Amino acid sequence: MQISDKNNIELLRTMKRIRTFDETCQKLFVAGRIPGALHCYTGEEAIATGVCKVLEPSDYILSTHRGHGHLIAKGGEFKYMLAELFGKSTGYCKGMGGSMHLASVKHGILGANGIVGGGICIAAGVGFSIKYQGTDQVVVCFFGDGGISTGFFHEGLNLASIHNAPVVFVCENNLYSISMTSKRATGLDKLSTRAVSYNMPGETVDGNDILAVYESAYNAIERARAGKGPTLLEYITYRWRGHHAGEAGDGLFYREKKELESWKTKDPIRRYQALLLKEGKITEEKIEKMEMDIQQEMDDAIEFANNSPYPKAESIIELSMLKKE
Amino acid sequence: MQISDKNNIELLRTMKRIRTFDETCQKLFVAGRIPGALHCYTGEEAIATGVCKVLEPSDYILSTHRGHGHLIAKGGEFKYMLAELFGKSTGYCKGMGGSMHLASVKHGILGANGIVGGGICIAAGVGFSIKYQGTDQVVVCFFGDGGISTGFFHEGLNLASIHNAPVVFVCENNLYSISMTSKRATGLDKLSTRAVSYNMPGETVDGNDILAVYESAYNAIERARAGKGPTLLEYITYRWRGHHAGEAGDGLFYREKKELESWKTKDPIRRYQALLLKEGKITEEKIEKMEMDIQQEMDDAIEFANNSPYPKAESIIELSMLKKE
Amino acid sequence: MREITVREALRESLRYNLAHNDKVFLAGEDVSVVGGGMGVSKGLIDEFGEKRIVDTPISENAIVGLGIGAALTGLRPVVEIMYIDFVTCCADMILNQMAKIHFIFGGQVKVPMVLKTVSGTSGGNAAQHSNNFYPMFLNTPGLVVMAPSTPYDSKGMFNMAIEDDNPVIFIEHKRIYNIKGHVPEDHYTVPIGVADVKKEGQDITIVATQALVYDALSVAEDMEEEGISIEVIDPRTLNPLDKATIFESVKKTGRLIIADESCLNCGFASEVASSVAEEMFDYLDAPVVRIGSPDTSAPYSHPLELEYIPGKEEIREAIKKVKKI
Amino acid sequence: MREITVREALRESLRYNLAHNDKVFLAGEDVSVVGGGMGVSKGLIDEFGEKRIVDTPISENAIVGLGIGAALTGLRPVVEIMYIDFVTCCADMILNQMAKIHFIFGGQVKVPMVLKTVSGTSGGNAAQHSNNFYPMFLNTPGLVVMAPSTPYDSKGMFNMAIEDDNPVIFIEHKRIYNIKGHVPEDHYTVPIGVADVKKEGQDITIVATQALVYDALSVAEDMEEEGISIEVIDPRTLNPLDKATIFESVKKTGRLIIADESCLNCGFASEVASSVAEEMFDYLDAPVVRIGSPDTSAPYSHPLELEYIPGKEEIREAIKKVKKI
Ligand SMILES: Cc1ncc(C[n+]2csc(CCOP(=O)(O)OP(=O)(O)O)c2C)c(N)n1
Ligand SMILES: Cc1ncc(C[n+]2csc(CCOP(=O)(O)OP(=O)(O)O)c2C)c(N)n1
Ligand SMILES: [Mg+2]
Ligand SMILES: [Mg+2]
Repeated sequence: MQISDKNNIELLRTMKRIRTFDETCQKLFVAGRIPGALHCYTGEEAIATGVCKVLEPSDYILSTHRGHGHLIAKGGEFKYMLAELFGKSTGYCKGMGGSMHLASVKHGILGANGIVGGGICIAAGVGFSIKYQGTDQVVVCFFGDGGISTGFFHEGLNLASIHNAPVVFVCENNLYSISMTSKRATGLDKLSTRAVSYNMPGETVDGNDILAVYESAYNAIERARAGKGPTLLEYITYRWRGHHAGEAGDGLFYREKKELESWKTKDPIRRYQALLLKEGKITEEKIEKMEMDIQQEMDDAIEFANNSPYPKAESIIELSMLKKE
Repeated sequence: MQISDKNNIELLRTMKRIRTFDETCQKLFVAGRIPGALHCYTGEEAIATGVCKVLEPSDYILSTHRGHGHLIAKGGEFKYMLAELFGKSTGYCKGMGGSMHLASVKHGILGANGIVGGGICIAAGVGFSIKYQGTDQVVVCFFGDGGISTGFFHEGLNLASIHNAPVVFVCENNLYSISMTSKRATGLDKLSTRAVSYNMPGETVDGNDILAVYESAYNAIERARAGKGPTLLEYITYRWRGHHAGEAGDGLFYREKKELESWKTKDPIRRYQALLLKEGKITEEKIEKMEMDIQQEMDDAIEFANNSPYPKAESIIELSMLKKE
Repeated sequence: MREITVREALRESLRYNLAHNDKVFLAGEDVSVVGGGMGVSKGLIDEFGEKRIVDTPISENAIVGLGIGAALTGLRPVVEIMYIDFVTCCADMILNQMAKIHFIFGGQVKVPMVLKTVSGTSGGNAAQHSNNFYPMFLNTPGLVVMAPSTPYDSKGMFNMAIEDDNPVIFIEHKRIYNIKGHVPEDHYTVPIGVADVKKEGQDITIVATQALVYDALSVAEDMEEEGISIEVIDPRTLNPLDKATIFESVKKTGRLIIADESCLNCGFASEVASSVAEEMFDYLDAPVVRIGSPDTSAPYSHPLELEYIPGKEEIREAIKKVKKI
Repeated sequence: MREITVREALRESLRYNLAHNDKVFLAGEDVSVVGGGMGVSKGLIDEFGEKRIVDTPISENAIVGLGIGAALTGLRPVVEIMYIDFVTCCADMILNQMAKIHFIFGGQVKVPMVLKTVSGTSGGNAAQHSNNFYPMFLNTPGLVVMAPSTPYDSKGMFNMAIEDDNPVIFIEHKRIYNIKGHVPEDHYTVPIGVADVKKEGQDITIVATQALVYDALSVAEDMEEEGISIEVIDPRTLNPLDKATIFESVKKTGRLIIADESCLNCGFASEVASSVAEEMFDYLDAPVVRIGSPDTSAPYSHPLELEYIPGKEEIREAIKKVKKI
């Protein structure tokens, strides 16, 4: 699959932006600056990046509790995201939602979800709606390997299938749902096997190989856009951090250090960067500049979030129900 | 597969008993003698009969809203069943449950269920419990083609699978869930395809062929009993009556008369009776005697149910919560 | 003046909205040929076709997800959950998604959908088809909850439910579908959160909902002969609740009975009773009396079911309790 | 006297019951190495192994189904739903199955299981992890609902929950796990349906639950200085409710405040307030006051969350409202 030089650089930049954002958030969390539950995407950046790169601005995504990467890849801006995590009124959700409910509807980001699998049936509904309205949009629904055991998965994929709806279901299999391995939770070697139950194609792909992700997502998304129906994609990956930012020792009390170390050698960013360097598509200097820009963006976001006001107490009531104008 | 002469006769008798019971209930319903929702099993008798014939008295079943056949085949008696349908205190559930909650725990019948798919996760729990306690029991879980679209199906089969629990999942595909065809609801030609998702064997069998039902059930149940885990069986069949006894014209406003007629020619009872007659395993006289006995049992049950008292109003309160003795 | 039934009034509203707004569609189990659980949409499939009248599999999560996804992307879905008993099968989609999305996204989107369903104990449907589960919708902020009693209100409120931008739970009642009353042929709406005084009176206030409105009116009429003047208030919208109208009445009568079919413990009657005990204490001349389903499951047996359903008898007893001595 | 935390007290009870009754097992998401959502079962896997401490997939229906199936067949399961927010994902298994089976089977079986979960708003977990969904358990007959506040009660009530033959919902609270108090090392039980007067007083009765017990006690202490004597009653079991103790207290004080964290509309405070307004009206000298979470979703933003959580401030204001002038 041919990718333009510009897009090659963009893929690298997006992965790095995600990495920077979440690694910064992890630190801010430990420093007590971010409350609640924060789930870092470190190590899994290639999936959101590769998938969302294929999408048009008017396409939709449904995200998860581990959703920062999806948002960034779909156009979310650091400063409004971080302001949200700081609980400020300038955040995407005015400080009402936080990490688990991040959404930017104007970017087609129909929300992270604190309920595992909670977005899957909604995505089927979005797919139905696109077909109903006759546009050529597509919706991508992210969920984890843990999400595949929920009833939502079953009902949602079935509904999308029988309506031949333009939905791409993306299972991010990072091998664990908290401490439970996906193998123990399902008995399956490949979760994409389950596509058969819904009469749709299923594919298992190396989720740390950005080009493989991009290509498989491209095929599934174009298939959906062409009216050929939904697909189930499984991307194998690994999270470097604990299940949530507050978890002790990066979750090494239920997984082996060796395992984590070996996955770190499969870092999707370093892997892709090395390739681009090797192929002469980027230079060390350009990378350095890219990283500096990203750091600047991050620093600006922190400043923006810091300087933003908290929402007023009344907004709780204002938002509780829509009033008739 | 060899079946003893005695068992051949028993299979026929059980099918005829189920037919008589439900056809009588249909009439009693129309006559206003049975309230509530009554779902007749007419046309589907071979499934309950063939499956339950393989079971031991100590084995368990979980049944459905269309459950009379399962109960009769597992040892339920007409009189206590009918008393329940009449809402009498002598009924299996003291008149508290009616058709949709018929249960006889001493027969291992852990209940019909008014919630489609409601028994599936409970069956997985029973299977877990059998394994936990180390007995060699088996649990059979019945559900309809409609039940296969519920989240319960997905969660329950997965749980049973990862515990390698002795559960046999029996999908009675009578082609419709009320008016929705199973093909329209799933897009699948064979619902047993879904077994793949749970790493268990799946098989689609002619549900109107009692010998085929018996054999497939035998294999699955023995497999479970031997500790080899769960199976998903799909039996293709057809209901002759409306979705419920009160539905207009046997549901012919959403299905074709031609279709119904063609399925009536596949009557599991006449088919098997003809075979037994042909093979000289039964005589016309014996069949006549059998039918008279069954009619007598039915008449006795009506008398018993008629003459039984209604439960006392206090029993509602007594049953609402267990008191410490 | 034209008189039609509650069922016809609802159908008329559905038909009007389908005809005048192509963003409106109806989805649910067997909503097409069968007309849904209670025949409300019967015939609409012939006028509007499969695109607008969408049969779904037995997947309550997917049904609500379909509504949410469509509402988020510009449509105005009406989804049906066949019985309120089955909202348990999609409680997360209702309580954590549909109810909360507007709030947690900080007001970025609205979720203009209607979930219609039916409540009430009747006809021996037994415990799993006799629940009045709406207090959970009142206890979960974010949902408009409507529960009309008359044909006039049914049409006007259903029109309002579709017009309103909040997610609306629209509760029909099993025992009143065939009640007739005047319904204008023209389009009109009944405003949200406005109670209706169904009968004026001076001595006792009865706040009654759905079927109990008729029982209250009937008892009130009898009481006129005994010289007791009863005011019957139908809140119509259970959330937001028109407390002002109720309080005004209590100010006048000093006596309050609440008659609502949900179970007593934390039911709707508790909310009204405690609001009055908090805010109108000084005006109360007698203890408030709550009437509701008793705190046990609904029994199947006919005579017990009659005891179980709250009605005129309970209202008469309540009047004895609160009336001026 | 030995002092341990609520968390340790719960673990001690679990350990005791696992050690003394091999029919007891614990199942839920990440209950083994992680110790479940709140670390209660941490370490038990080392003592009791995988047979007794069972990690499950993210399948809440299957978790409750596992419990029901096991309870029906002779075991005494304890299942954990990680947060009470997720009971929406298995509401049918709880409200239509677990709660009703004993009743609808006419008392043939008991369902001796414990469903433990955690409630309460805290730490920026936002709207989908801050629900207090237990009023739906109170509105559904058939469930014992426990909600202890102290380490002593936690151990004694958990022991009781396992011993009792009813299905029990056992609600822990996020903000009190680390509170310490005296807990005997010996085995003991706290009876069901018996409230505890945590502090005696003469002027005002406060019925408070879980975290609010501590707030009420703290405010009550302050009030002593102002010469107001407050009685604090902890109902401990929310269903069946010890109305006698509450009524006795109201008889004495004539003034009632209820402080419970569930949302006000149809919440637990409504039940207590309306019971008193019905049955103790003549003893009331002032309006009752309900304290609960406001009727909006829980906001993420820290300062708003603090406003949202009911506590001492609300209690103080309530006292102002009801106190003798
Ligand atoms: C319905 C539901 N059950 C349980 C949880 C608690 N929980 C939050 S994240 C998580 C694990 C999710 O695993 P997975 O889907 O694999 O996503 P990952 O965290 O690995 O990205 C669990 C159990 C929840 N949020 N929702
Ligand atoms: C969860 C749930 N949704 C809907 C219903 C209403 N309902 C009762 S039976 C039925 C159809 C069931 O179809 P299937 O499972 O194929 O069984 P069949 O009636 O064909 O034997 C429906 C929709 C229900 N009882 N439970
Ligand atoms: Mg995972
Ligand atoms: Mg069927």
